[in-house]
Amino acid sequence: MARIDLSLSLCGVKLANPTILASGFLGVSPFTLERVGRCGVGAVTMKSVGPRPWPGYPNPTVVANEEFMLNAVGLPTAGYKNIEPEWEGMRKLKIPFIASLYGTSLEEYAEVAADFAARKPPLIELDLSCPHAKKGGHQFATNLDLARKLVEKVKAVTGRRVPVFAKLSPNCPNIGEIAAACEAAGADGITAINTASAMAIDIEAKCPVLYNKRGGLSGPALKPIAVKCVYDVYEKVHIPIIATGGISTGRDAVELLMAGGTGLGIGTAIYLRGIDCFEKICGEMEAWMKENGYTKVKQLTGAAHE
Amino acid sequence: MARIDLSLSLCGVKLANPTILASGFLGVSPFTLERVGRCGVGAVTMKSVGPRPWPGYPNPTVVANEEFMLNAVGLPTAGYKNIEPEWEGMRKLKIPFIASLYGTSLEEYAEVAADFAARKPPLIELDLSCPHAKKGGHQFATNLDLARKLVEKVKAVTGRRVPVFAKLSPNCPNIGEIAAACEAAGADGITAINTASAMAIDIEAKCPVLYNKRGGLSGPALKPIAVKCVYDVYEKVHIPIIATGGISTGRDAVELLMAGGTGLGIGTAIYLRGIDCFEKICGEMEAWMKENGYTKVKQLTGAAHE
Amino acid sequence: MSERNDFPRMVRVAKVVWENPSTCTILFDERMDVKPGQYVMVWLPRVDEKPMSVTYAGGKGLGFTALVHGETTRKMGALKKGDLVGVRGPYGNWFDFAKAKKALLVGGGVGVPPLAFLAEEMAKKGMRSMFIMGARSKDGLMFEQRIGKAAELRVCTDDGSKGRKARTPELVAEALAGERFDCVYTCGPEIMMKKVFDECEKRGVECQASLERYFKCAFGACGQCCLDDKLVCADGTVFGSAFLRKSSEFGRYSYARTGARITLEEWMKHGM
Amino acid sequence: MSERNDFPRMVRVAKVVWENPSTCTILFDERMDVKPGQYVMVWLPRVDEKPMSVTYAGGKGLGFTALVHGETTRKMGALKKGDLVGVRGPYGNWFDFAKAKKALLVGGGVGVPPLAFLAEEMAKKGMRSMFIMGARSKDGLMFEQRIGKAAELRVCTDDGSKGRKARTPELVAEALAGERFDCVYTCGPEIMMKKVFDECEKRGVECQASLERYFKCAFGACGQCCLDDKLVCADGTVFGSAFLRKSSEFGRYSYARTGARITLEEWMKHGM
Ligand SMILES: Cc1cc2nc3c(=O)[nH]c(=O)nc-3n(C[C@H](O)[C@H](O)[C@H](O)COP(=O)(O)OP(=O)(O)OC[C@H]3O[C@@H](n4cnc5c(N)ncnc54)[C@H](O)[C@@H]3O)c2cc1C
Ligand SMILES: Cc1cc2nc3c(=O)[nH]c(=O)nc-3n(C[C@H](O)[C@H](O)[C@H](O)COP(=O)(O)OP(=O)(O)OC[C@H]3O[C@@H](n4cnc5c(N)ncnc54)[C@H](O)[C@@H]3O)c2cc1C
Ligand SMILES: Cc1cc2nc3c(=O)[nH]c(=O)nc-3n(C[C@H](O)[C@H](O)[C@H](O)COP(=O)(O)O)c2cc1C
Ligand SMILES: Cc1cc2nc3c(=O)[nH]c(=O)nc-3n(C[C@H](O)[C@H](O)[C@H](O)COP(=O)(O)O)c2cc1C
Ligand code: FES
Ligand code: FES
Repeated sequence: MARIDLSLSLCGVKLANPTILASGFLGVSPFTLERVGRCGVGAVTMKSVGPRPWPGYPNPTVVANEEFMLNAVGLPTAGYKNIEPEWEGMRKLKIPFIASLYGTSLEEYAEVAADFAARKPPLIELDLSCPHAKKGGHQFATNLDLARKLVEKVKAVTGRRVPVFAKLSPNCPNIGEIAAACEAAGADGITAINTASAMAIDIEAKCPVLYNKRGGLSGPALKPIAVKCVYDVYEKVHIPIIATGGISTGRDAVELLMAGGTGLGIGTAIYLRGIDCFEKICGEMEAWMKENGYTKVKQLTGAAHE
Repeated sequence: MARIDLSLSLCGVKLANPTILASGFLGVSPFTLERVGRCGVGAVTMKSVGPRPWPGYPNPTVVANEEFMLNAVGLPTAGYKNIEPEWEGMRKLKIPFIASLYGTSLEEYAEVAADFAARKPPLIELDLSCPHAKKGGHQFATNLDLARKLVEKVKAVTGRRVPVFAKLSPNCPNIGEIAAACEAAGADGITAINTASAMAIDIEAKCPVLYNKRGGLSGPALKPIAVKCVYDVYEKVHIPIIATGGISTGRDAVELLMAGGTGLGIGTAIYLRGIDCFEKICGEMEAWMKENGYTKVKQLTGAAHE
Repeated sequence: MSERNDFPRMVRVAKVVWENPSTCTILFDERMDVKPGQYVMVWLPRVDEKPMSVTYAGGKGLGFTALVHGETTRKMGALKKGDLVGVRGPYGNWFDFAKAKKALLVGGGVGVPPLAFLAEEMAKKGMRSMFIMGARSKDGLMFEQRIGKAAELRVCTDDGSKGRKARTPELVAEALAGERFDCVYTCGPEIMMKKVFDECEKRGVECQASLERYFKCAFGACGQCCLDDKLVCADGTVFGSAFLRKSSEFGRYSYARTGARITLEEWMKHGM
Repeated sequence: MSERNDFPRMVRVAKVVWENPSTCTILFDERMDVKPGQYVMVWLPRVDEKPMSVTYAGGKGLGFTALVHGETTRKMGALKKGDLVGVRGPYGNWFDFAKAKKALLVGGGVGVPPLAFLAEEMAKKGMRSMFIMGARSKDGLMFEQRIGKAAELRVCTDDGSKGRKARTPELVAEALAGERFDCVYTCGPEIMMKKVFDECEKRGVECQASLERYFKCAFGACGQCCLDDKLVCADGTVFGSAFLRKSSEFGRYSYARTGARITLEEWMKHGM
């Protein structure tokens, strides 16, 4: 029996397996990220860091059931100038990390990105769908021109030093084209997708459950939307994709790889299956691959496009 | 104990209750619509009718599980010139019906709408998110200018004779603004939402399940997205909304009303609970209203906005 | 998590058996609880998904029998052991023989397979039924041995190449004239079934017919398979005399994939 | 359909009881299976959602006890019978007293309620524990009768307005010097708990402390409540000596809502 090889390279960064902790989960301190690292994850993503300190929204910020999670945490951040201890902790991690950042204007993205790039993290991820951006939510990830300009501006300051992934939103009719625009502007990879805009109303309370009213949908309910988006993006770009959205089993993982993922972002599965979901998912993937005659995880990427 | 009044008026059309069969379900023949009518529905929507005969896509066109339905039926239609028997059947219905139509260009929408309006159906619904439109999917419902032009053009041919609802798509970042543009262009109501773009891949088959690869997500997984869209639209328009997406229980119905619905489009619940889901949902709504001190369904519309 | 799952599930072909030059049975090593008259949706990835009546179920594995004519069934005919095929179901109601003591089964063409399954199930319950099988020529016949073991088999062909040179409704008329049957079970071209039903009506014998329409969802949601106010995929496919008698569309109309109502003749000629 | 549901569920206030001038208990006619030390997330629609330790559970209904100081707890203090409040949970682990024979409970301020619940549960099992309750002044004391019935109560206040004029760690040192306890259970300001823990370490007595951090999800996903590599909301809130001993953050650091690490003193002063 051939050994199963789950390893891969993401823009030159070696991962033991394709599972990646999605941004916003357990990423407040490097200690918890280190713990996730001990749970068999291939890489971890920091909680997105913004230009200035911002507390996010009051609670409820995160609610969930077996079908979906809904959150409006609101991108709290200490601000990029105040995260020295985190960088320190990150550098000590035994697995690669992805440094996620956001801004509320092109200038702010560039400002944070310049600081990040100088610290040479393995990878940078641009969260382009900021729910409290000045000009309204998702503006960067849902507007072709803005997405292009933003990636251009960021790449101008980061140069060739660090690969930059653009994280896109499903709340648009043309994610494939937006991804292509990001690639043309110099993005080294695409992360797809962020959460879908959603809301839950408590009918006894007669008001939205989340303090911010609107929030982002993640988890199993998001998966069919994520598969479609990743499939769209894969058709339009040649750079690697971190496929994200609703992955909670090995079968889900294989599905998102076949749609076009090279890496796999995983978040809500932590709620559904515990922090060791990464180990579990890798184990299930391996078993499935064995049964179906695959030896390398790379054989799965984009397989549904043949 | 006060009697519960579920009745309402939708642009002057009287409905015994807010449940409305969503377009595309059981709407091939007037006989089945009549049967739905006997199951306590408030109104029924015809399957969308297009300009020319079109068979839709090969199978699989509809798959489902308890969390969601995925379809790429592909808007099959006999063409508006060939549905005389259906009009006849519709007119015999004991409940109001909504005549749904689509085109692949502004001109085609106007062409079909002119024919429809001449027949004076109680209500017309424009399906603005046609997955096989010439210039790519969802173009009309996700582009502010196109949506405005389309509604203007249609209203120019339908005049004041028949109220026209514009059915919008969740696959955009700005459904509220698009709804407002439709209202400004003369739309008499908004139907929100159509399905969300999605896909499922069978990993053993190594390909998308739907023949058309991409399809539309409906059912429970769509509900949080629908609630948010209806909430957005309600904030931006003064015309009534047919809230549609993932309603399968009386509680879901109340939630979508509180988000801003006047009517309630219901489709996938037929799969989950049978054709008598309308009766069941109305019964559950009534019981909930009784328990919570409501007497008229109108009291619920938009209640979560207070 | 889910209780219902109506996504296709990929299963491996265990065996392909040619029943006659144009008809093959595809068997899977699958246990599925199916009753005679129920069908599955069979998916050939990237090709199409089609309703197929179940011919074998239970201990023997799952099987259906396809008449190879169009693109999809041609590809079904090319399946080999080990190939993957998607299956969802079983769907629909079934032939009800709880109360029947003496049954007449009438199968035409590729309507024979579900009735062969039915005859076997009846035999298991100790019922000895009569089976009338019709085809254009002897090359269209199938399961003669299998049916012969379970029922009294009478064969007819349009061209007389085997059995009586006759159509099934003629043999039905004769059978009903000769013996008392509690119920007639039929599957085959709808125009044939209409004639069989008419013979039953003449004699006052209950009839159960398994009907076909173009299917999409197979679970009663899309409405494509309508027959009057029934959904053939979920309310049927088996309908009894009470419904057939009052139906305005049985034996007359079907619905094309476009949704247009067309006559059965058009349906047979051009398909959907 | 769902097994887990972490959306708030609206329940009606059955009763509001003021324990002292600034602390009130909100009771609901709700059965919930809760162990001492567990908490619920309490949602006041359009205001905020806050973690609150459970004070009463089981037959008596569900209850929590809030110190009224900020906006949300002020609104909790204004709740009336019949008002609707959202609740999700119970969450977190609990005080483990399966093996303890003689227990010392140490509560400071609004850390007293979960320990009052614990003392009662211990008494039910026939355990007679000692309870040290501290507050700034007599107006901060609560549940004296309730605790008195279940345990040997010793009271201290910072200003000496009732009981000993002392801080709880002093009384803990005395108690541990005088008697042999299997375990010390504590809840209150973290700086107090750190001192209580230090006393336990001196004597080699096991300690279980219920910690607080800013909570968002309450189910171990968002990471806001981190304490070293633990998530206080789900791995805790109760931590034993083995962890407390090696923790680099216990008694020292917390995380502001922005995610910035801040000292406990800053946390106490500015909150999050
Ligand atoms: C409940 C039911 C059970 C059936 N059982 C069997 C069976 O056991 N064996 C068998 O050979 N055939 C069976 N059929 C018919 C079979 O599904 C079609 O004849 C077959 O799909 C044709 O496929 P094709 O590729 O050969 O031809 P195509 O060229 O694709 O179609 C030929 C004709 O088949 C019919 N057809 C095609 N697709 C469908 C569809 N999705 N739903 C219904 N009818 C369709 C139409 O009349 C069409 O004109 C059954 C049909 C139904 C509705
Ligand atoms: C597990 C746990 C159990 C608790 N049990 C109780 C209890 O039984 N009784 C009680 O009165 N208090 C309890 N608290 C503390 C309580 O949640 C906060 O003090 C309270 O929310 C403050 O609300 P406020 O409106 O009065 O003040 P605010 O002005 O909103 O906040 C005052 C301070 O309370 C803390 N706080 C506020 N929100 C949160 C939050 N979401 N998570 C954690 N801490 C927060 C911060 O230190 C903040 O500075 C508990 C906290 C935790 C973590
Ligand atoms: C509580 C929470 C916080 C999140 N915070 C961020 C964030 O800061 N930056 C970001 O790019 N994505 C954020 N996301 C989105 C996730 O990274 C991910 O794209 C999404 O949850 C879909 O994946 P999942 O279904 O595996 O959770 C957050 C999601 C959740 C649920
Ligand atoms: C099989 C199927 C066919 C549909 N056909 C149409 C259609 O022809 N026109 C239209 O406007 N919407 C169509 N829809 C969308 C529905 O009308 C509805 O907006 C959507 O299913 C969400 O509601 P639900 O969750 O209650 O099903 C279709 C949906 C499904 C599942
Ligand atoms: S095939 Fe969809 S209702 Fe019958
Ligand atoms: S509050 Fe979210 S992990 Fe603890």
